[in-house]
Amino acid sequence: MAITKKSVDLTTDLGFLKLRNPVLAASGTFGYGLEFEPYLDLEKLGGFVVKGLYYEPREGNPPPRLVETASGLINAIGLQGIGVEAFSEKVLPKLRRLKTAVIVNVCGADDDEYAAVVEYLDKQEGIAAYELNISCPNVKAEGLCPALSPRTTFDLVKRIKAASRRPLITKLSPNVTSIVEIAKAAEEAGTDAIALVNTFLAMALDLETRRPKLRNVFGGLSGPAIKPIALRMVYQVASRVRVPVIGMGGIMTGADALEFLVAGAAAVEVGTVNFIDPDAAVRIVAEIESWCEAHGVAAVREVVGTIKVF
Amino acid sequence: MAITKKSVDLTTDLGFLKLRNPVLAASGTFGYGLEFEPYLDLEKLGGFVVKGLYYEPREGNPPPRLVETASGLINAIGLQGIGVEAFSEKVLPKLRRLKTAVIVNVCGADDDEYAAVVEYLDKQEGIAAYELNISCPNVKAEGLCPALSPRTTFDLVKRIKAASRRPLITKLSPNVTSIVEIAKAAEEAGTDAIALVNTFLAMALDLETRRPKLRNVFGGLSGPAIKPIALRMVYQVASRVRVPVIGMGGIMTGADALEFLVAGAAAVEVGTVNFIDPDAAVRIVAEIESWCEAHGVAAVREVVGTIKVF
Amino acid sequence: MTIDRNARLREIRNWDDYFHLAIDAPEIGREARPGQFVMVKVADGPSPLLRRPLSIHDAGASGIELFFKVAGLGTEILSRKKPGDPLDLIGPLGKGFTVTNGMKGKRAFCVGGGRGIAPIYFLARELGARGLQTNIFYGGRRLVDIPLRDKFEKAGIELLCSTDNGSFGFGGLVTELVGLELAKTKPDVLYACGPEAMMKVLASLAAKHRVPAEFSLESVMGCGIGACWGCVHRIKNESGDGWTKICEEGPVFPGERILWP
Amino acid sequence: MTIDRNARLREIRNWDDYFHLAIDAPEIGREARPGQFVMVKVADGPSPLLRRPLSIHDAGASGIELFFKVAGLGTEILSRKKPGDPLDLIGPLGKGFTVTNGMKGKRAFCVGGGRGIAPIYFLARELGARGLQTNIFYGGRRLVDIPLRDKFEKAGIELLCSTDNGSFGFGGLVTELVGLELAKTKPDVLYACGPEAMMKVLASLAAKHRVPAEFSLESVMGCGIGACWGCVHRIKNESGDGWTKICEEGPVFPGERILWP
Ligand SMILES: Cc1cc2nc3c(=O)[nH]c(=O)nc-3n(C[C@H](O)[C@H](O)[C@H](O)COP(=O)(O)OP(=O)(O)OC[C@H]3O[C@@H](n4cnc5c(N)ncnc54)[C@H](O)[C@@H]3O)c2cc1C
Ligand SMILES: Cc1cc2nc3c(=O)[nH]c(=O)nc-3n(C[C@H](O)[C@H](O)[C@H](O)COP(=O)(O)OP(=O)(O)OC[C@H]3O[C@@H](n4cnc5c(N)ncnc54)[C@H](O)[C@@H]3O)c2cc1C
Ligand SMILES: Cc1cc2nc3c(=O)[nH]c(=O)nc-3n(C[C@H](O)[C@H](O)[C@H](O)COP(=O)(O)O)c2cc1C
Ligand SMILES: Cc1cc2nc3c(=O)[nH]c(=O)nc-3n(C[C@H](O)[C@H](O)[C@H](O)COP(=O)(O)O)c2cc1C
Ligand code: FES
Ligand code: FES
Repeated sequence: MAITKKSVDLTTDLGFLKLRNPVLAASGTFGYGLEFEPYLDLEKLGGFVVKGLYYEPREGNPPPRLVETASGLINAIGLQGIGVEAFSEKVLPKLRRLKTAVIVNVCGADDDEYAAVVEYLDKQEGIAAYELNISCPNVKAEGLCPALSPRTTFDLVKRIKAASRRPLITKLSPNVTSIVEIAKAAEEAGTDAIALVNTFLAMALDLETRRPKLRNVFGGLSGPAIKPIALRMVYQVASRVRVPVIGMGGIMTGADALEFLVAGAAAVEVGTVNFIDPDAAVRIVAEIESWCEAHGVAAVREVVGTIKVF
Repeated sequence: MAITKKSVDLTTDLGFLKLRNPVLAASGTFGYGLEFEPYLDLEKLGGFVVKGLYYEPREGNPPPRLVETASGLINAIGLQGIGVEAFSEKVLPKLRRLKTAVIVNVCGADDDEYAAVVEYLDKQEGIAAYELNISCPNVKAEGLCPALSPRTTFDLVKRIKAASRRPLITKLSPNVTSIVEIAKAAEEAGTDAIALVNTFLAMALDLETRRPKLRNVFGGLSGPAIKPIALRMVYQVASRVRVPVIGMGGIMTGADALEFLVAGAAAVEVGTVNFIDPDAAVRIVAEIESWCEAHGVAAVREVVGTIKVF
Repeated sequence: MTIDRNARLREIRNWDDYFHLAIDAPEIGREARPGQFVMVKVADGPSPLLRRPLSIHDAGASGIELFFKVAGLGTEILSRKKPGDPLDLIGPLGKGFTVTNGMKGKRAFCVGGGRGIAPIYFLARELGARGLQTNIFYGGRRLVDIPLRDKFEKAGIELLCSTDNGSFGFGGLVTELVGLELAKTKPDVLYACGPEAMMKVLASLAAKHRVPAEFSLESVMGCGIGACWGCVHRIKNESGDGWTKICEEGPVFPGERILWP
Repeated sequence: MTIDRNARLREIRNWDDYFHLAIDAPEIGREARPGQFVMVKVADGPSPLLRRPLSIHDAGASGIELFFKVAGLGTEILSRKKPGDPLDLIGPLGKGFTVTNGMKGKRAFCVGGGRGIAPIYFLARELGARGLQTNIFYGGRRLVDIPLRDKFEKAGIELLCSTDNGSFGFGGLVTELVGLELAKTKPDVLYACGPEAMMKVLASLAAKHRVPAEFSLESVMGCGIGACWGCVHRIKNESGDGWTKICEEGPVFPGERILWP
């Protein structure tokens, strides 16, 4: 009898959405997906979240928009984007043919705009879920966003959930005193899942010119530097809410991703690493698979939330 | 005529305290100062803040207490220490003879203990100021500490300021939604200065055992990884309060320190870097001096708050 | 566009802070066009985190060459690589200079300022091969800033050099030298790469003399593949003046479409 | 205790994952006592951030030797250093094994498990020089885990080796081998360094046979100089059983003071 390589079951069920595997590419770091077609097979991903979308096209912030820091990246893109109309007409038709979950990151300058985006997109096919981006630090002054207060989180999530025909993932900001409180507000308001973390409000200075290195002064910190804080928040939230948690922040390897799963995330998103290795997301899927194989784990979902706290 | 090297004036006046230069060693990273005597001249520092002191001796947390992360260090020492009595009898007499500012980092399990520490230390000589540590994330469950709310900050600062005969520096936590709100509460309560940031609540997992790498589960993240967030907070606070701000978080070089000064800090503390290079604090003083010299800056205080925001 | 994780450093040379790398990377070498670039991974760990964009200085069947000036940590690490060391490259990326077959017999001015000479060498070779006449301008602050003089000479490409301090060639800015030549000869096209200030002056010179011109822009790049929206520059499009990703639509743009800051 | 930023790697050897470094560091070399350690800076940048503690494997007027097993990123980077490379060391740190002049003619058992052999070599040389009789035990999982056999032999130091899998010497745990020898000969003192599980068994063996024993403990170290309170272990003190900094009061402690987890 031939020895057959035991294959690992990587499927991930968020309840409202079944994924081929638990690895999604994170919003704003994966373009509209198509940019990555030369480098990887999009259908090998669990799915991807497209760049944050406002109703209207948006200019974004003036450059410089990026600055590297120790093990991190600060960005102040400011959600430059093409708007729902161009997205639906030019991009979505190309995404629709892909056998992978396409999630749209929904933005708004105010609650009405969020609602308008969802209303417009609800009429389009080929979207697996919305990720409500209530946490972008790069748009309003000094990082202000709905995810900073349980009240504004609750109100917005409630309104969008009621307005939309699709599952709703609410993406939280780490720039808060109690991430659990915000997560609970989103849960109470009816979100189907919680994604965290978005970037940390940060800045960098050029000593010679004494000016901020980002034209926008403030930006959002991502990458390996933030992983220990992100992992802490994912663990705190996952052990306190019933809806699935999608964890992210500094994931570079399959081992990093597995740590988030062990801490309680049902799935993960990978962001900054896509810039460094455009094929990173599929590598991470493969690394998760190998680890499971090597550790006799038949299905990756068995790992979720298995953290042992002494 | 001989060309004389122009010497830079590094003196730093916090109002309530004059320092030889703007570089202090940060609490918990410099022991009681004496540990560093083999490696540097303590009198070349602006001063140092001794390890957090409770009224009674404290056990601290069980090990492992430290874990390295990308450009960062998570610690969960849990404020092990010898208590005010042993400090006053065994350590302070040795510190008293030093011509440098000795600042005591004051801790408490509750408001009464903070008050008791200050009351006891008020009777001792040789202390330049108190640094009220209302922000240690390693003591109570999941990082709870007074600095997480403006109310508890205000109450505690007010009480300790009234109880103490010495200048009071209040050390804030970065684990909050609005650092400015907390800083203002401390200012209103009468603090003489604000120090920030303490460490970020974080965790790390060992994938093989699926256990937290720290026995305490949570710990505080310090080091270069946090610098961009710390710098942002220092800038936000310095531009909003009138009392002097002492900035810290990931400072490794004179250039890092100068960035905090440019962002508005009147002085800086250096922490984790002391572990890597026990003589780092004096190196940083020298690097600040050289930079000032090279840039025609006659007095380092001229640099403070000179950030240009487009 | 490939990720070549098996690229290998064949040779490294340097003049002062300027480094020249010859790299075995056949697939990228075969595809590359002048003005395109590669994203180079400089370290395995997270420090520095991002890849670094470098123009393709020359290319052929066996691989590519790079030419760079040490600017910071990333290029410093790269400068310490040894022959035989593995390299991890993505490329060729972006759209290069417009070079078409119909240009035979025409005259091109090519201007490289400092490290901006990097893509000009490949371009000059290509233009020569296509039968254009070229005037190549190479400017630097001091003599040490124009180290590739010999290399051009060996390739039989004539140079017009300038140094700001007059230590070699024309004394003054390279833009002044180009201005003088423009007054004498009107080329059919002008290509340039270098500091933005230099290119801005060249753009207005070219406009004044009604010479179509192309410029290779620089910007901090997060990804090089159009995914991060970090590398934008103001470019005139059909739809107005937007922030345009230079890694994808550039880094080379026609002068008249560039809005200089 | 000095920071030696001018230390220099003289020689590097390896067997599999085990590395031996000879380092020019005269000041540290002259001061060092067996059981002390150095904090080694492995990288210039922030990755990895902290120094790594390594026992002094041997020392003399010209410098020190280190012996380590690659365990992760830090030791991996260290293993790639080349002769001539600069090193940045702090040391000698901590309190070593107790070795006094009055011990002449006495018998010592020294036990090294795996990489724990590192300080045992220096100790064995020192004990020999002071006229003690020594039985040196060297245990590893497999033959490849006891690579220093030749080195001891060349120094004229006899070894009792064990491998868990029986591929060389005694087949079984080194603690079993020590137990058998203890049944035959009672030494005046026992010293050990190795995995905590090994030392724990040795501590109870030593107690049973009423042999005074010293153990070199390990712990994650933030600073190595007593400043971070990271490296604590439960140790009995006059004032009770406290968390004690092993970098400062240790890493070597008498068996009866150690509270094993
Ligand atoms: C398409 C493209 C092609 C390039 N080709 C070459 C080339 O062939 N030869 C060459 O020497 N250089 C070239 N550059 C510039 C080169 O990418 C930067 O010098 C390099 O990334 C700096 O990295 P570093 O880590 O050494 O310095 P860092 O420490 O990252 O930066 C040093 C200084 O350079 C600035 N800087 C960083 N990245 C860039 C950037 N991408 N563009 C402009 N300034 C930057 C920083 O703000 C800082 O002031 C090119 C840039 C682009 C966008
Ligand atoms: C006083 C002292 C002397 C030592 N002497 C030697 C020696 O002579 N030879 C030798 O090979 N090793 C020695 N060690 C252990 C050595 O310090 C670690 O193996 C090394 O720090 C691991 O660093 P790394 O970056 O390679 O691995 P990391 O990636 O940091 O860690 C790899 C694994 O080792 C664990 N680890 C990390 N640091 C330590 C530590 N200090 N002690 C125990 N486990 C650790 C980690 O938790 C992780 O599981 C000594 C340790 C101490 C405290
Ligand atoms: C350049 C850039 C752009 C981003 N844009 C968005 C966005 O449009 N919407 C969003 O919700 N998050 C955005 N993010 C945040 C990421 O999706 C992710 O939450 C964050 O980067 C942390 O993950 P990482 O450390 O793996 O990058 C962006 C991040 C980066 C680096
Ligand atoms: C091991 C360790 C122990 C610390 N102990 C204290 C303490 O007792 N009191 C305190 O206010 N801060 C303490 N801190 C926080 C530092 O003083 C400082 O705020 C923080 O480390 C950020 O600075 P850095 O990045 O330069 O280390 C400690 C930090 C570390 C790493
Ligand atoms: S560099 Fe990322 S979009 Fe151009
Ligand atoms: S390693 Fe820092 S106190 Fe021991």
